[in-house]
Amino acid sequence: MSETALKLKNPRPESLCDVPTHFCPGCNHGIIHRLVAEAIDHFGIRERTVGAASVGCSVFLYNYIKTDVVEAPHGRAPAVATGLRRALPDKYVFTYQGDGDLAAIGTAEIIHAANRGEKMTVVFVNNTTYGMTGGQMAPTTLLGQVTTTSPYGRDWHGAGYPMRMCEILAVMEGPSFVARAAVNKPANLKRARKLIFQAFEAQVERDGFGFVEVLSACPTDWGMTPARAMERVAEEMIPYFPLGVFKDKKEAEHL
Amino acid sequence: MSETALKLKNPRPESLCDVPTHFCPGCNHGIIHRLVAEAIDHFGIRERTVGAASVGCSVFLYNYIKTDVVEAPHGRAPAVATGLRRALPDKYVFTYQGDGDLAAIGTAEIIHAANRGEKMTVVFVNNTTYGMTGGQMAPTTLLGQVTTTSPYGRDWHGAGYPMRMCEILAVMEGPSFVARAAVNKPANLKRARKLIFQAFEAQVERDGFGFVEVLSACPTDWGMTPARAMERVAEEMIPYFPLGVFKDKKEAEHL
Amino acid sequence: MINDVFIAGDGGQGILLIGNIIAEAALAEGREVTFLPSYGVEMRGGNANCTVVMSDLPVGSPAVTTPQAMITMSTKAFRLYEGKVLPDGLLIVNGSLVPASMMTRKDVILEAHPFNEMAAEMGNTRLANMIALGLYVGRTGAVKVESIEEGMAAALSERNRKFIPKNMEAIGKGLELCNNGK
Amino acid sequence: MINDVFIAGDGGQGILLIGNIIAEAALAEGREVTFLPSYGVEMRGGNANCTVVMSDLPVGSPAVTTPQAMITMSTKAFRLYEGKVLPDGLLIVNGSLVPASMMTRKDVILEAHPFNEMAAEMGNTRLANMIALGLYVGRTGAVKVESIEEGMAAALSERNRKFIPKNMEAIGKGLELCNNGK
Amino acid sequence: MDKKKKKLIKGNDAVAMAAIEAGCRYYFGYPITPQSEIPEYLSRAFPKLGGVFLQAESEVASINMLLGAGSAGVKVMTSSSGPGISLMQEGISYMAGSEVPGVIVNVQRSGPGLGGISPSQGDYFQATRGGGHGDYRTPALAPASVQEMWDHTILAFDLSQRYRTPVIVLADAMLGQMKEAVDTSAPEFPPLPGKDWITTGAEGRDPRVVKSLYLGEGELEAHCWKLHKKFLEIKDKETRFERYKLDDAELVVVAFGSPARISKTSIDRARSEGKKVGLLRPITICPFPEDAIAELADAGKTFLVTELSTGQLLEDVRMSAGRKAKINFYGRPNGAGSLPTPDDIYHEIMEAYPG
Amino acid sequence: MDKKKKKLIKGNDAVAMAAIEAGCRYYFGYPITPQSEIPEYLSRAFPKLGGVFLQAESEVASINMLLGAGSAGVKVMTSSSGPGISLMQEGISYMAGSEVPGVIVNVQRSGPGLGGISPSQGDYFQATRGGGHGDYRTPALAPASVQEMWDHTILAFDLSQRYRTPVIVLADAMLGQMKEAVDTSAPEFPPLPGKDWITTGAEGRDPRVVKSLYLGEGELEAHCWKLHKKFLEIKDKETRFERYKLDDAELVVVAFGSPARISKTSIDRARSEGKKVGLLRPITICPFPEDAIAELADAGKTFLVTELSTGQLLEDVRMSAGRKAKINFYGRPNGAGSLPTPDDIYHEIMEAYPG
Amino acid sequence: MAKVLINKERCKECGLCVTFCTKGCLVIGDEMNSSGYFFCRQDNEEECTGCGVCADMCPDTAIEVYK
Amino acid sequence: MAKVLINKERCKECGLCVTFCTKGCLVIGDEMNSSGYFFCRQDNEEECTGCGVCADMCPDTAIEVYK
Ligand SMILES: Cc1ncc(C[n+]2csc(CCOP(=O)(O)OP(=O)(O)O)c2C)c(N)n1
Ligand SMILES: Cc1ncc(C[n+]2csc(CCOP(=O)(O)OP(=O)(O)O)c2C)c(N)n1
Ligand code: SF4
Ligand code: SF4
Ligand code: SF4
Ligand code: SF4
Ligand code: SF4
Ligand code: SF4
Ligand SMILES: [Mg+2]
Ligand SMILES: [Mg+2]
Repeated sequence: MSETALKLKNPRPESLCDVPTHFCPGCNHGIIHRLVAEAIDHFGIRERTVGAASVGCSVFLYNYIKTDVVEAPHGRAPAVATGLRRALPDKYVFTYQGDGDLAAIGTAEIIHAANRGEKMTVVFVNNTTYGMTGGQMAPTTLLGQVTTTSPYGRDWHGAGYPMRMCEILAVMEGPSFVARAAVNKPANLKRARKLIFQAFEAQVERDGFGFVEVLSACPTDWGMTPARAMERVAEEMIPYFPLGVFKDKKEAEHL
Repeated sequence: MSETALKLKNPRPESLCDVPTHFCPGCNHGIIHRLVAEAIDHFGIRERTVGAASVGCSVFLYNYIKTDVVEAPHGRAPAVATGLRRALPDKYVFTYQGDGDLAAIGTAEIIHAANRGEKMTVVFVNNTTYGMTGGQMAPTTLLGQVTTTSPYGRDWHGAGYPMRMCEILAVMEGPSFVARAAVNKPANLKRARKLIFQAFEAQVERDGFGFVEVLSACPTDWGMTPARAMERVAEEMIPYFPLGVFKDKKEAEHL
Repeated sequence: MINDVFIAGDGGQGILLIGNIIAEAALAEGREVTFLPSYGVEMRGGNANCTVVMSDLPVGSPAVTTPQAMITMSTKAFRLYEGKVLPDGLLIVNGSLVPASMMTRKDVILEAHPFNEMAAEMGNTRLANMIALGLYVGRTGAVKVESIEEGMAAALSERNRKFIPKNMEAIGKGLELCNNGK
Repeated sequence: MINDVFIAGDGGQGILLIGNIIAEAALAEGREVTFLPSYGVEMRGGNANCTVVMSDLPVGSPAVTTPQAMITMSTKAFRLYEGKVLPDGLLIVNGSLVPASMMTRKDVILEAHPFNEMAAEMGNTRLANMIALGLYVGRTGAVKVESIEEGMAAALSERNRKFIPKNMEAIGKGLELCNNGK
Repeated sequence: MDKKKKKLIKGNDAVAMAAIEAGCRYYFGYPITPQSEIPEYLSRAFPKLGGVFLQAESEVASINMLLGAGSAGVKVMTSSSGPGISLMQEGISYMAGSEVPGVIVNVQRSGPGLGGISPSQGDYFQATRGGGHGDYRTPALAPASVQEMWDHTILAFDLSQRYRTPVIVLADAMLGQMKEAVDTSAPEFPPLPGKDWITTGAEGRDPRVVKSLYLGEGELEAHCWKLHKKFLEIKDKETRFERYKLDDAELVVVAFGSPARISKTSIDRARSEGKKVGLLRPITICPFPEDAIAELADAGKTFLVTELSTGQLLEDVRMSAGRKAKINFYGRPNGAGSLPTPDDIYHEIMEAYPG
Repeated sequence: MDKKKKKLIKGNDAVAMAAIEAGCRYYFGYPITPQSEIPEYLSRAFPKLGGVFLQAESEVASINMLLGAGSAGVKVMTSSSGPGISLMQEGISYMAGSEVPGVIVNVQRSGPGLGGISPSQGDYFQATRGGGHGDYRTPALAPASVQEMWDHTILAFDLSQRYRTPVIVLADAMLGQMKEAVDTSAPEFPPLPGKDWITTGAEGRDPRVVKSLYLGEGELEAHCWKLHKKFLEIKDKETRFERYKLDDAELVVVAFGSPARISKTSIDRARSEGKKVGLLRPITICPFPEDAIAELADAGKTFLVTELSTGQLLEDVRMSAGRKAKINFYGRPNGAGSLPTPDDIYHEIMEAYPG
Repeated sequence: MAKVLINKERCKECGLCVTFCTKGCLVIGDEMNSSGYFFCRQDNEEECTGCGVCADMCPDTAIEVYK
Repeated sequence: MAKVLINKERCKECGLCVTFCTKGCLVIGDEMNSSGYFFCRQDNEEECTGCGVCADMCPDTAIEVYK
């Protein structure tokens, strides 16, 4: 076969288990998992890292990321990660949380972990809905968006506004790095890879709190084809959730 | 007596019960209670207002403010007030919460009530400590401040930074009015009165969420005389917690 | 007298709909009936299944370990559940998707037909489920065909009732299949 | 043999300290002892009180409804608790703060003295509590004076031990009060 | 009852519809499988009825919104499952302490922890013993059919308002997810007592306070006895249970919820083989029908307790029947595939059958 | 024991000191009266010992920090009271489900709701029945003196690590606030099992997961039976109780915690008047010393149950003693001024005394 | 012409009014109220402008200002 | 000279690789894998530049790119 002459350009990240996933076709969780595994590989910390899985479609984190993992209750991954990290001062921790998990029930935990500048990396996957439970409204659901609990479209009267977590966290002194990325097209994905790396770097190299939000398509609960869902990220999400770095604190500023 | 000729300049607010308080000598809660009562009088809403008391030194709100009051669990006054307000669309509600209550255990509830633009007024009394339980560290405790649970002074390594709630809430779309005041001297107190009025106005006249933080002296847990405690507010608190209006949204901007 | 049936397939295949129709039909006949769908993580990746139990007495359990009859509309569903059907039970299979080579059980009454192609012939692949339903009704007599029409009216929302005639036509096709024998 | 005493006053008056000293003294004598202070909202506004129970047998309840002896160092404390002391019990009152007109109970042994002034005479009003303690020890003999010194060493932190001589002096003053009779 | 009049309804939908029927127009809750159809239904229905549907930021917030709305005097409901109900325990304790009515539906999933989403009865202790802090109990109803999902929801609102107490409806995933024929007629209740305690603004009257803090000497003790007396009154007047083929039974199956209905099929089969078996089904699991069990124990019956746990209902039966009673146990702790079949229970019956 | 060697220590401080003695260097908690001295003590002590004291943003966060730190294999503790413990129920259920050790100290205050800060035993049900969701139980120890605040804290760490389970120490405000002489010597325990499950980074081994989700057919059911078996093993090996003057007793007082120690004085007084009275004091309230009670019941003893509630321990006694036993009850639900005196209990003893 | 009336039973001796009265009209007195506080009193009434600052700053609403 | 290998058992037929390959090298095929998905395949290998975009966008790490 001709491949013998050719070189494999994209070897599977060592930190990514070689198993099929349970995600729906086209679900961006799969992409983001891979990028997280790449980051862990990049820093060479797989054997010194513990993940805190959240409750949401990514609950099976431990089936896919080849690190130790603790399964946290819904919303509490930052607290679990705090416990882990304090007990393991020489190791690294990360959480992987959905928008329901992090921005609704877990609001207090993420805000206070960030405020403490807890040494951890948070990967926040915002798909504007509660994927796992069948597509209910999330704090990040866009105005007008129809979900199973906003059947007439989200109305700020009563249901409030889509929450921009990066912007909120960036106000605080605690976090070292806060950024928002998307994986809806190749260019954004490249940028996302870099920002996820930086969110780990904030912990690994600057002993700080690194936060990266990744806008993510949920074709199933959006009722769209995967390709259309990627378009929606660009058309509806990015305008409201602008991509970029919201905070990047060098160590010195801590003091 | 000569008073018969003189006129009483400061009649007791109608909404303030004529009873002794349980507060320590010099505690600013007493002043802030009075200003809240004045605001309720000003808008003539005493008989159409329900308060949500929080758990903290101000737990006896119902002994002092002459409105109906529901006692909320620690940190949950905004949720209780949400339930009240939704059930009483033609009435008004307010919460009165300490910094432990609002900025620690109640973080999620205040952020989400604010984000929903819940029609309510929140009076947030920041005394950089847990007064009621004997002076433990609060999220607002200043760096270096000694409390019973930060005996060596608050260190951001591990204990995080003093949280600025106004700044965080002002980032969100939901709130109509967000401001910070102090009552440590006559001029600031005058301004505080106005800002508290405005926090009620946001609800009463603009159907919005009004939030006012009041820096407050706790002579007991600070271990200071009342006069010295007032000085500390000026010297240490105001520089870190700047006074002013952080958000003032006119109705139209909602749309 | 108890009849039960387990129906499984992909989310888009109208699995729950035919289960609902059977249940409503049985109810229309005055029988006791339960309908138990899959839910939650079971649905991830678009799986769907349901169990219908019809009885002359109150139904004890709506969950059935070894159903008397089974309709599997997708390969995945077939692979997962084939083994559960009662020996001598009825196993209806969507032959359009499930390769004949997979069907190895000899102790069941196997009815495999290319429902997708048959539906496509009728002008709409979405009718595949109705053909399978027709076959089920014909083979088991668990409910009467007239009740099925009544059940369909109850199971469909107002604006979907317009599809009833076409659906009944497809059910007719299914009935034919079993009249023709295997 | 059980001795119990209830001590109450303002936060700054060293109420808990003298309670602790009594408890440590009794412990030093090998007796069973419990010390139960007020806490939480009871302390708001600077109130403080504690109960010490000393016994030759294990102490059942550290809380005592009607104490054998009571020391009240402030008006507030006197007003609140005066009624609780056991009939024929010992009621020690800080006469510097509690006006004689308030002391109406006739069925107790009343010891009211101007502890503040006496302490001021000694150069430090903060010694008022120690004088009261001396009086208590003298009147009840619940613990020995030597044990009190031992107890004080245990109750005080390292850096406060330097006050022991002065404290003992104040205690002496208290003892004197009762030697002099009332 | 004429079956033609019944509608095929999913259990969770029946709860939502019954709440509407009971006059509830306020719902605060947070999604969780296997009960999300309840909030979903009400998010569609309430806006049309002028009601308030609010998806709260968490279950902690939900229950406190109940505390607020309940204090304002309206009929209010939340629903959740396992982990969410645990998060509500502080709030439920406050509601009980403050005597604020509200209906809390627990469509049980499997635990502990994240567990799973299969039907479970592992929250029996929590529901019947007050999982929250302090000395209180809340009435808890245990439906065993979709019909009862409807009936009990309506009843829960009545009890809740009548006795000023939170009321738990303890269903399970099977009952929440299944469809069954339901007679949606509304029962009649005696008139409710007046609401002279609600906080709606002190217009023309003295201010009121809804609270649970009692610091005065003896105050809280008196309050706790008052709550206890109320519970005894509820026990006296509202204890409900079903006796199924018990009259001549030698073996008494004791079960509630889904296993109870499954047991009936098993009992019928055993009966058809001449075994004298019946069912005692607690409808109110709290207050528990102690006397009914005691009576059977006194009559020397043998018991077979079956439930979806390693033994919770079992403790109530043991307490009621007494230590000398012959009590067999068939527990199937929750989890995928653990729901017993009628056959399973039939076999247990045959094994436990005396003689 | 030589009393001279003992130190006068406050109950809450004894808990903190015992945690240090037991090797605990991780504390996560949130202030609440009447237990704040525990975090306060540790905030002073841990920094000097290289330990971690972290005041969490809430009790919900605290318990989940325990879950994290416990998963990393360290000895970890939290403490709280009533409302805070209620908020931990979800996390405790996760810890139990994930088999993560950790010590949870509840210095009971009065409830329900905000209640008050007086001593209470209203959280007995919560502590012994698993206030969280799902089918699990956690061992619960009930100290009755400051000495036992020390002893039980140390024991709790051992049980917790030995059986991979959260352990509750159920104290009360009186025990937390009072000072008493304590012998601070450390007990010896057999070696602990190895920790082949902790998540410390998968260095040179396969990755591990600490979790409570079990979705596969039969998996969770098996897991629940495994947890149950573990509980039965604990019951078998670790059930502890004190028999005080029981040998010839006709009347058996059953009490735990503060009322138990108060009862001793009352019993002594009654004995001095010739009454044959003794005390059965559960030390592990979960597992409950059922057999000890049953034996006394079989011997025809009369019981007097006394506790700071309207009847929670009572249910365990009723279950253990059986329905025919003569059980008297003296409940003093929590609240300022409700703590019974030795006299109070003495009078109840005289009234309950048989014959 | 102004003066203040102090509700001596409400006064907690915090001294804030004393601190903030720019006219130095107020002092902590030497009489005790029934709660044991040395309540404050107006010392030189003549200076009082009736500005109301003392009343504003009083946490216990113990001061009435007449003007 | 480049080509991609698709792990057909991993492919879920999402079509994202097809959408994002600028060279139009990929199509959803007409063969089904054992999960019932019509897995995608490379259509005109010649055009493939080995850019790796398809692999990057594949949520199921089903694509290996060789160059
Ligand atoms: C305390 C609690 N409440 C609710 C749930 C149910 N639940 C599971 S996942 C989830 C939300 C998932 O949404 P998100 O965090 O956005 O993740 P996604 O699935 O969208 O990736 C909810 C509400 C739970 N498991 N625990
Ligand atoms: C769930 C819960 N946790 C803890 C407490 C104990 N507690 C009562 S008040 C309080 C903090 C009070 O501080 P703050 O809110 O700042 O009010 P302040 O007394 O300073 O005015 C705490 C921790 C409680 N009542 N409930
Ligand atoms: S439901 Fe949405 S988020 Fe969850 S796996 Fe499917 S596509 Fe992904
Ligand atoms: S403790 Fe502080 S906040 Fe509380 S009443 Fe006293 S001074 Fe005020
Ligand atoms: S009114 Fe003004 S001048 Fe008069 S006493 Fe008060 S502060 Fe002083
Ligand atoms: S400010 Fe008020 S309480 Fe303080 S001293 Fe003056 S009058 Fe008294
Ligand atoms: S490597 Fe690039 S060109 Fe080749 S198939 Fe993939 S996306 Fe197309
Ligand atoms: S992107 Fe991956 S899963 Fe999707 S069609 Fe292409 S190869 Fe298949
Ligand atoms: Mg999501
Ligand atoms: Mg405070």
